[in-house]
Amino acid sequence: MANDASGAPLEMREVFGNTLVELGRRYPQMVVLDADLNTSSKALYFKQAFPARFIQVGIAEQNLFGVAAGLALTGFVPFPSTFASFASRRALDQIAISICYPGLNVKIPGSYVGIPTSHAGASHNCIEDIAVMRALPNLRVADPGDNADLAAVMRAAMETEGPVYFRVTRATLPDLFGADHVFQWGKGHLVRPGRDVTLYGTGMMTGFCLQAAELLAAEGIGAEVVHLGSIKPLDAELVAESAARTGCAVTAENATIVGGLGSAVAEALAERCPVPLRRIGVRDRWVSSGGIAELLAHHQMRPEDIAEAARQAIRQKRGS
Amino acid sequence: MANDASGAPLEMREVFGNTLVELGRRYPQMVVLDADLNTSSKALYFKQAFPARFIQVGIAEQNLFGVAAGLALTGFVPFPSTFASFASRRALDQIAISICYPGLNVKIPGSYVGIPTSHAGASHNCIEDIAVMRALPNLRVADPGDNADLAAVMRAAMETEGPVYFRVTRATLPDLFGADHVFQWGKGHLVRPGRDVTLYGTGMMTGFCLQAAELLAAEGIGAEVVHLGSIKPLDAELVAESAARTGCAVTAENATIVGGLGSAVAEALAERCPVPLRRIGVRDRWVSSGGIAELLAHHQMRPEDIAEAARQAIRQKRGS
Amino acid sequence: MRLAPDKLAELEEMAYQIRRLCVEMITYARWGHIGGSFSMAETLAALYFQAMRVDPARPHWPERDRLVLSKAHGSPAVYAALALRGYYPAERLYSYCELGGLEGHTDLTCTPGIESSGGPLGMGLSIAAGMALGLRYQENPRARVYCLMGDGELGEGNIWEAAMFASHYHLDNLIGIVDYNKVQAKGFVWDLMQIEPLADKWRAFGWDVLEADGHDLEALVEALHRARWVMPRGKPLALIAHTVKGKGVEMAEFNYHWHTQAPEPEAADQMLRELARAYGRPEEGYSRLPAESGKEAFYRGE
Amino acid sequence: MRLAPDKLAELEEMAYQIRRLCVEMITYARWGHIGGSFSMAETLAALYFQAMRVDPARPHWPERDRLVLSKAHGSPAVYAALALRGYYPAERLYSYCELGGLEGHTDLTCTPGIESSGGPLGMGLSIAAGMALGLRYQENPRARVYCLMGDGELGEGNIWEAAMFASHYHLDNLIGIVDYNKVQAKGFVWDLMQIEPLADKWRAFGWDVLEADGHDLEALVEALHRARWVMPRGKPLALIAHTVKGKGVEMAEFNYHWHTQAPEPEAADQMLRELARAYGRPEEGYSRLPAESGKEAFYRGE
Ligand SMILES: Cc1ncc(C[n+]2csc(CCOP(=O)(O)OP(=O)(O)O)c2C)c(N)n1
Ligand SMILES: Cc1ncc(C[n+]2csc(CCOP(=O)(O)OP(=O)(O)O)c2C)c(N)n1
Ligand SMILES: [Mg+2]
Ligand SMILES: [Mg+2]
Repeated sequence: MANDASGAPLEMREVFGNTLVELGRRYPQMVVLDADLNTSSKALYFKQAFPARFIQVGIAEQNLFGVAAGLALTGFVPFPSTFASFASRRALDQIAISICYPGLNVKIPGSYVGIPTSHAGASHNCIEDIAVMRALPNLRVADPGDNADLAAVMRAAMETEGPVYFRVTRATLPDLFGADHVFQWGKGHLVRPGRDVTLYGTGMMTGFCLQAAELLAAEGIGAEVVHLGSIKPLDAELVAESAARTGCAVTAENATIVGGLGSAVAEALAERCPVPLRRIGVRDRWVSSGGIAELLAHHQMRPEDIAEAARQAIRQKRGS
Repeated sequence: MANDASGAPLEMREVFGNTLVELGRRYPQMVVLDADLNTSSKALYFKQAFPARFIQVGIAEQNLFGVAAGLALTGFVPFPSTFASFASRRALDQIAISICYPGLNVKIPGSYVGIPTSHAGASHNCIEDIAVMRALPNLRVADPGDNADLAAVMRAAMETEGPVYFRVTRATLPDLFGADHVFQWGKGHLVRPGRDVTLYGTGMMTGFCLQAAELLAAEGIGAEVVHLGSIKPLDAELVAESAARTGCAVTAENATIVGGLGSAVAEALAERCPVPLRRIGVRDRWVSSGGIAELLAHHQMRPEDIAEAARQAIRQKRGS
Repeated sequence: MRLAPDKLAELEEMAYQIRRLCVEMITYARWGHIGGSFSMAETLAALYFQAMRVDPARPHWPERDRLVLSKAHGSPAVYAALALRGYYPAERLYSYCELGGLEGHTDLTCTPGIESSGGPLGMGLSIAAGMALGLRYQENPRARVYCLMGDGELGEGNIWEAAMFASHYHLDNLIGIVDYNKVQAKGFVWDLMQIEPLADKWRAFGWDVLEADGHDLEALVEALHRARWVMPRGKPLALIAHTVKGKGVEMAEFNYHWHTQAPEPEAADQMLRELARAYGRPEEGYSRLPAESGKEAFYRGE
Repeated sequence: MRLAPDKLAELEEMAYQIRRLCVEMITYARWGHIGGSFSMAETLAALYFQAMRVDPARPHWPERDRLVLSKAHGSPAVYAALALRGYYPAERLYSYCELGGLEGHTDLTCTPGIESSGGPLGMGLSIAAGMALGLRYQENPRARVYCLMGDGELGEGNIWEAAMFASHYHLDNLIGIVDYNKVQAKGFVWDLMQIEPLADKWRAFGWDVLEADGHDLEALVEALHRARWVMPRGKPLALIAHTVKGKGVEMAEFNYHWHTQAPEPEAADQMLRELARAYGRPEEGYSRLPAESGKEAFYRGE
């Protein structure tokens, strides 16, 4: 599932496509809608496996989500699939009022999120979807951290009644979890214990947090890493528990730091356990075109940037 | 300006309409666009004063903002006017990419925000615009606290190069500021000093914070009230300064507490001065139809709810 | 398709009652859209009491016809029609816009017979098209999906996305109805945003088109009959119902001031009496005091 | 309107150079849209080297004509045309998709001659209509606004909102051009979302319509001449340019696989040679090594 025939890890979108097929086999009421992007998103695989349950709507995202609402109202479980930018921005009113307000059973993948979309530039390198989607009542939001997590999120989405938004990064991520990994809404995962600082990651950034923890370990700093794949609901308890232990924290997300995971964690900490916090992510700027490594450096989102933020948070904790 | 002929305070939208006219007189390059709501928003007054500079686009919000972008690119300063719901949700892609990404000089009023829109229900009682707009790079966001503040925000918007979003509440608010009031981007206002807790308000909720401070004063609790009309940029310095003095805080906004002012303050505090914080606003639910008082009670957004949150924050500060 | 005289009388009575109840509920709630509710009265009478196969006892009956109210601000008229049709007691109409009552714009989660949630214009046709496609997948050949749209609403691009989709998928179980009342929120459609040539637009988007006088019950019933039984040949159908905004009460007719304006009790009284006279019914005025919740000082004006 | 033979030769050369440079920059950047760039080559040659009044030395000249590239993924072809027209040296094309270089989708803030920022489809016609209205307000009767749209892009409702607006405001200084290359991202337009009858759609939205072979330079120049000088009579005009996606390189023609696919250097070499042969130019292959930034392991595939 998470690897190809040769054992090499799969790109996340491959897992997305494969898991659509897996779920399609299990759930006959599942349908996939596409707005002219299926070979990019890999919704293609579902189209090939279940041509009769694949609906092409062309380049019309508002209609994509409206039709999904109508299908949900006749008993189907639609996955209206497009790039995250066009879900969260082009069709927000439809998602909000046609789908989330009545709580319809629609599962919304947001493909091509953040930095790894790279060359396409600001319009496609979607950074605001976490903030935007999080603001909608009734909607669950997830950013899976590896292939196993993505498959688990999709299974959970299918088993959960009501609307779900989940992110699919156009990248090949290192494995964090095994094949037996379970995803639960509102549950975070402690992936590395530590006592000096907590690094909360979501999506592809959890892997970077682990790398940052290695860098910090070399300096004798113990960084705890918590993966928050379920952004909404958030595991506020685990967030507070860990922060209570470590006394300071960093968040890392492949998205703008305004309103996203960093804010969700800041909200939770302020209510339960206020500690110094630094947020890593896109610092409120449009992400123009560029190579991925280049962009990660430019936006200070590399493991070393997380490590540096951790050092700052620790300094603040120590009051120096 | 802030009062009608008989001296009674004006509804905020009246001030919006009047200030459009005032600015229209001063700035010949200003144009107002409407999507079939001018008698509600009171953009009507500009239409009456400058019919040739008023552009009706009908019920088509995507086009409203696209046309505004085109007008900005030919040197005009457009105010594309519609309800906040349809700006922040229906036309988000256009606002983001056609306007904010290139930083065009467009001033976006969001009318009919939050609870006072009351009867119209979830689709119109806009609660997510602060979170959504805050997530867009290059965009300034303001929620004025009274009539003088609204007029000042609009003047500042006109004097600031680049895109601006500001909220207009459909309500008559008590005066907080005098006619000589000045609005500055990134500047908050200490409207009442106190030393036990800080109440950060924005928009119509600053008035409620002052009422809450009265309630608390009766119990011997000194509540400092800070008005944050400029939500983005935020006066992080003043936020931290006040919190450092009082040691705990409450935010209050006429919007969802997910991603909005409360999160902006939580972000700032976590970075500069982590203290216990409670957030007052819509608690992540759609706001269905109802009377205003009824809805404020239902969503626990009254002065007494702010006061109760303050008590909780103080208890948390004291560790009890 | 000729209507029996007593059926025609029934439909007329329903159109009258819909208007009467709209005045009642909007006045009581102190909020609501009179003009666009009145213009649909005959259309809704023809739909709920003649054309549509629905069963109030089984609002979720899979084979039922669906009505998606895309112009969701016209909710009072639909709420009234549903009450008249027996979905719930008419008393419930007085909960319009109250917390926990009938929502200002349609909400499918809390009112039996309401098939979609709305408020923002331009979204309904996509939802209806999704339903029509879903019904076809379910091999449910009898059910029809009706979608009621405003004329000003046709300015929304979402409508034309849905229109293209519906014809691409040959959704001939979908019937779009345009309540062509010539007025939108703040003026005439031709002033604010011209939608003519309207029939050409639908045809160019692959739809069949019928036009009818939307206040002539016989014409409507005939058109709805053709739309359901004669015309479906691989294309969706648009019925352009030519109507008068505010139809039935002189001061509201073609008058955008009554697009969204709750009558004061005196105006409501006048409206109800004028309606009764026009329909040859015993005059009855407005008697309730408007709901408390509407009276807050906080909230003033139109 | 007859083209002098040397002018025709110049335009042909420009169409050739646009294609050649597109291959160069897309291959070097390892990203970009070949198919929709090639299909516009003649249109852009006719616009920038014949129809449009622009001055590379004064990119903000108020009286200039504007081109809004609504299908902003076609940026390589426009970047190439602007370089050829003298806005900046051709060497800059190799910064395509690099941080600080030419943006993957057009961005007006960093490239002279680019008039709008884009990426999401369906937005350009509104921007162009806003410009056309602005120019009219400024009593700038000479400037024209051209808007280049994709055929798949016409599925976006925003286009039809803008179309309605432009005719409502009689924007006859606005010329919409549809690059009707019959293919969108993942297949043929008629399979994915039928847009026919296309001329009827524009007419029903109040536009005049011209159709032309979008690879026939004489036909294009003639149509653009008529669009500018003969037809403007209170209506905007849509020029439907019938084109072939990927036109000029056999493996890409009508082939959606080349919608968004950067050629490997070998394929680029083949493409450049095929183009040179077709245009009767000396064969020249692809010589640069693709940019480092494109090679990261992180980012693989199409
Ligand atoms: C997207 C959106 N924009 C604006 C509004 C505000 N609005 C409500 S009704 C209305 C006018 C509708 O006119 P029309 O479609 O002609 O309806 P009718 O005449 O039948 O009332 C407007 C602009 C809205 N509800 N949704
Ligand atoms: C709103 C939006 N949806 C989807 C995309 C992704 N996308 C980019 S190009 C394209 C296909 C465009 O097809 P067409 O308009 O025919 O352009 P052309 O054939 O000229 O390349 C798609 C779906 C996008 N850029 N914007
Ligand atoms: Mg109307
Ligand atoms: Mg195409």
